[in-house]
Amino acid sequence: MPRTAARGLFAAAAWGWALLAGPTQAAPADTGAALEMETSDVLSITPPKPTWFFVDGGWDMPGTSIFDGETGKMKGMVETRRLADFAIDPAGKYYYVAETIWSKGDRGTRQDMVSVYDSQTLNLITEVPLPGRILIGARKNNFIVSDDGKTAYVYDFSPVSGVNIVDLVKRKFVTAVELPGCASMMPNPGVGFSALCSDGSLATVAIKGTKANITHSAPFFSATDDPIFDNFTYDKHKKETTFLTYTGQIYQAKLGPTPTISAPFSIQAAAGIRPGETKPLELNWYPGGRQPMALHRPSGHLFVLMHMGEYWSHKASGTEVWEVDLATQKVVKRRTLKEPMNNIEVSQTDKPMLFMNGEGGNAIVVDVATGEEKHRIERAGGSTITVADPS
Amino acid sequence: MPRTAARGLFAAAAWGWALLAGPTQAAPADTGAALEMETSDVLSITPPKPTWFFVDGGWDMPGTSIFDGETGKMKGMVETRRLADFAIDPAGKYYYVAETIWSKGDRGTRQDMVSVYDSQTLNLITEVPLPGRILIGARKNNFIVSDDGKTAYVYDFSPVSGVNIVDLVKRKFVTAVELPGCASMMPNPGVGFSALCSDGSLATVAIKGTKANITHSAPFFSATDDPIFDNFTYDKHKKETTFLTYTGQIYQAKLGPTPTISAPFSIQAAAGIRPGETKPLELNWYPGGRQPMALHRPSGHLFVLMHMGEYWSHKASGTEVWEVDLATQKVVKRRTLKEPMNNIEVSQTDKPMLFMNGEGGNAIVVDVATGEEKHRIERAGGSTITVADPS
Amino acid sequence: MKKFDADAMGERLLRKLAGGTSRRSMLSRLGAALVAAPAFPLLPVSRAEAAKPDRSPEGKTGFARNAQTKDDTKCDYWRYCAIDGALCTCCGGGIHSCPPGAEPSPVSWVGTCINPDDGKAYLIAYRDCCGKPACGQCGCDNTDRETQLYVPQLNNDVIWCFGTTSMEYHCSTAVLVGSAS
Amino acid sequence: MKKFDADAMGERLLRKLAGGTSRRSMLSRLGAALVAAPAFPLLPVSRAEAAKPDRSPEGKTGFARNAQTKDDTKCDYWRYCAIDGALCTCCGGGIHSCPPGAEPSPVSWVGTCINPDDGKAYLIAYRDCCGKPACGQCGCDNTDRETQLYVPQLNNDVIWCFGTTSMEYHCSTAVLVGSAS
Repeated sequence: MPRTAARGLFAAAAWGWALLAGPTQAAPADTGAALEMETSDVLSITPPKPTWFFVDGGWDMPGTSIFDGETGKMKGMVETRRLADFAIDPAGKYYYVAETIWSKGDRGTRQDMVSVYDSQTLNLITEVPLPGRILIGARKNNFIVSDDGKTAYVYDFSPVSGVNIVDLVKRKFVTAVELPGCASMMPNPGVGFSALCSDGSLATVAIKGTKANITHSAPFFSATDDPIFDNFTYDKHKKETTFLTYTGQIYQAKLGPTPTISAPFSIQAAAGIRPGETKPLELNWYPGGRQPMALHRPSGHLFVLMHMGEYWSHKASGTEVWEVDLATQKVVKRRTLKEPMNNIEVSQTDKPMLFMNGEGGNAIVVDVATGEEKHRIERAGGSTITVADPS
Repeated sequence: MPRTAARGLFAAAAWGWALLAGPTQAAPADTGAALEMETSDVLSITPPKPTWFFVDGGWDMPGTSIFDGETGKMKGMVETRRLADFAIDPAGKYYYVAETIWSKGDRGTRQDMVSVYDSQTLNLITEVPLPGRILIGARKNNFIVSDDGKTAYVYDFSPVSGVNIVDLVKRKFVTAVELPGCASMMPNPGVGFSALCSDGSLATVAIKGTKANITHSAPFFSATDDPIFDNFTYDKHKKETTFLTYTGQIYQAKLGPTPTISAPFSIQAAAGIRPGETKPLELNWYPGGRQPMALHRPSGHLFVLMHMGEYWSHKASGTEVWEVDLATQKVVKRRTLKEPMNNIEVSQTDKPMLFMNGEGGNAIVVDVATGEEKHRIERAGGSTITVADPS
Repeated sequence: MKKFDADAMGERLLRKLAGGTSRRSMLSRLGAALVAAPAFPLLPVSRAEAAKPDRSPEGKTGFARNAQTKDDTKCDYWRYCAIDGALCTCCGGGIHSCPPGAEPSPVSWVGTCINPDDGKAYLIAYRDCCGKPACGQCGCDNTDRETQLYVPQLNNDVIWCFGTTSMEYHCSTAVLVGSAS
Repeated sequence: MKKFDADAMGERLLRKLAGGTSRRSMLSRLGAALVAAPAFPLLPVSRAEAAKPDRSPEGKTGFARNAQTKDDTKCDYWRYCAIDGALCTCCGGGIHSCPPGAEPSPVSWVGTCINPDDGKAYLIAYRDCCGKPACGQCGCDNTDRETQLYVPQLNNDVIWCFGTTSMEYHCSTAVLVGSAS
């Protein structure tokens, strides 16, 4: 039936493609007796759910894959080329990507931008040009979105340190502010943003229009001897950041015009063992990985990837996950991992799921209540993990 | 000594970078008693040697790595993004890359070009814009250079089949010719080029200025039932192409205005076993891989990757290399491989070396005389292998 | 399914693909392509007729003997007899559906695959979904009756993203387009 | 080695990098950077002084205790105590030489590594070679005294390709730039 077949092949182009917002997986039409000809279409998805997790492909895979933690199935992908940064609109309408593209791949004209994707069609809506951004990747705090979803802050390093501010409502670059000696941003609602500094202080950048006023806290940590992992966590409900240092010290900072920083405690001491030290030859449990911790905000429990080693092994993957109750400053559970994991996130749901991946790019979903590994996804992506944080 | 260190860090930029054409590997300065401050520089290499091999990184690695078969060491890299095609100037002065680049990575404006690299500095010299080219990759005959080095032929498929002709002396696109029903080109010196066709014929395209005249041989193979592997070999000294089909039939075509094609022989019969067949369920040795054969032109010996299987397993990696004497139509040696290999080339030297790589991207160098594996290079690249063919 | 004037459709599409070439020029080019050799998805049909595949148990390929009809996220699903790439069913799409934000190519390579439930052969169009980076999930490369570039519509290595906004390859679908018997 | 006015050099370079910013503006920005916090390769020196590393056997890191001085194509070569990336020595380059066609970045992150032959600490500038795709050979990631992005000159994840024609990362060298003692 050549004519029929030909029709099928060409029909789709003439129709245009129907956009189906129905079931995410069409059942194959071949289980019954009569096999019917099919036409091609394109699926869409719902806005981000708290049970989903977003895995950056990192160096090897130029996309952030969206997985449903409950089914372990992939929902779609957002383009995130090497060294791009990904963020979710707090209202769930958009996915944002801060990225740098040369006009000829690795040569030509440099183009920096925030690309805006519709969260249901995953279509590119627009690009907001930027004067620049840092090229590093695998960081969650070089591209942050304010809690109200109206402003994005894009860290730049040229190698002069600064921040580019983007109006996400007008989708326009607003201004660039300098941020000497600091990086690793966190939102500071109603003020602007805060950042960690090489002198061990927390800088707070108050933004008024295109003006920025920078104030510093007293130094509270050693940026060179016991650095704070720059993939820290931020809780928008409490307006609070939780920091973790290489040795295992945990700080919390209450944000505002003049942030206050808690006295630290040791994660090892919280587990009943001796605190981590900076001296070599002292074998101990240390935190490590690229994204070494995740905060379950409803319960105030922090999940930390831990490994046995010496100091300066801060990039090593974790062989255990320690669950810390931040209120009581106790490690309430230690879980052994089947294979070492490098990045960790947790769903902000009543029944939290841990999302982890390792250097090989395989991801797992673990039920916190039972400790059971619910799903294992090969080649999910090897870099940072993001979750939607319901308001 | 802060000042000294600061000098060292900034000095290089002020000086510009010295281009050293000396030893490829500078000895570290740290073996003696006094460690001296160093400055940065850039190395250069010689034009391509017959003992070198060039491995396309394929889908995963956007460069063609140059290795010295004698030492197993990498000499440098030429940019070959996904689906690019690589060719060597017969005079050894340039490396050519036919490539397609979007202005914004996977979106924006499409740019097709032949990029020209100096073979000693590996610097990009210029780009020759093209109206288009096929996107497929892992083929050696979609971008070929005439024996005199003056003309390049770039296959296009839009999905209309055609060839773009480039003047490599003037570095300009000349014209596009249509090539209906044919692809997989080979040089045809003094005439233009030839190509294989879906009707089982060999097309010869005589080029006069911007005019092309296409003639066809009588059909001699079945393009759908027993196809010729399109990564065939061409011998510019004999003006002859050697073809291999899925079942293992070997043909040779003497090129010219009216090419002549030899009667085929079976590689399995040449090894004393029953010929390959197109019927399923017939287990036999079959040729397979992406680049399943290599011709050592000085000796007229063909090296073929062979695997045990059924018909339609033509992409399967080889577990043996069969060495065929084309003159006597005998398999003179069968070599077992430690791990399956997908691409094969051979140095055009008196003491030939086999270069192979597998799907994982690891490459090996095997001495044909002794069968010894001289080098094994991890992550060398997973796609086609090219060698320089001395005049 | 609606009725179409397939020839008219095809021509319109092909003119669009050729970037505004005039009707006359396009027809002459197409004519050449169609007469001299199959270069379009129209033609796998004649290929399917020409091959007259033997579908007796002994005539089945290794793939066909082991194929299943239950799970379209596995490489051995019957329609995938000549697919090469990531299965869209593992990428947020479906057997004939592109994942969100990707775009199906209107032209494709084809396979002739045997459904083990009814023993019949069907024409499968392997339409690539384009415009997103490679999905990376469920990579399959099956090669029943897969041939070389000079028969492009039976070659599964070509990036079949023509007439789409972007030619970036995301994943492949396996659309049932007709019976091959 | 020739003598330089390092401060003048630094300013010229930094102005170039900042894309033609006026001298006055540049100086004020730099001043802020230098005073408020170390943000430039000048400053690893003060870092090296501040750290006063303990180089007794017990004070050595695991990397330093196992480092060798013979083979600069291995991750445990002494200078690589804080390198991250492909070793240029495996890519057609040398310990302080970029492979053909690549371009060394004039600025870099630094490490303080101990040479096991003399037991002394040296400042190593890990200059990235840029403008070619990732070499792919000999990937190493050592992290002695490697810190986070707010101390960028001690962070080995940044793409240190500033002031080069292309910022594509190819491989990393380990250039001896001075004694840290």
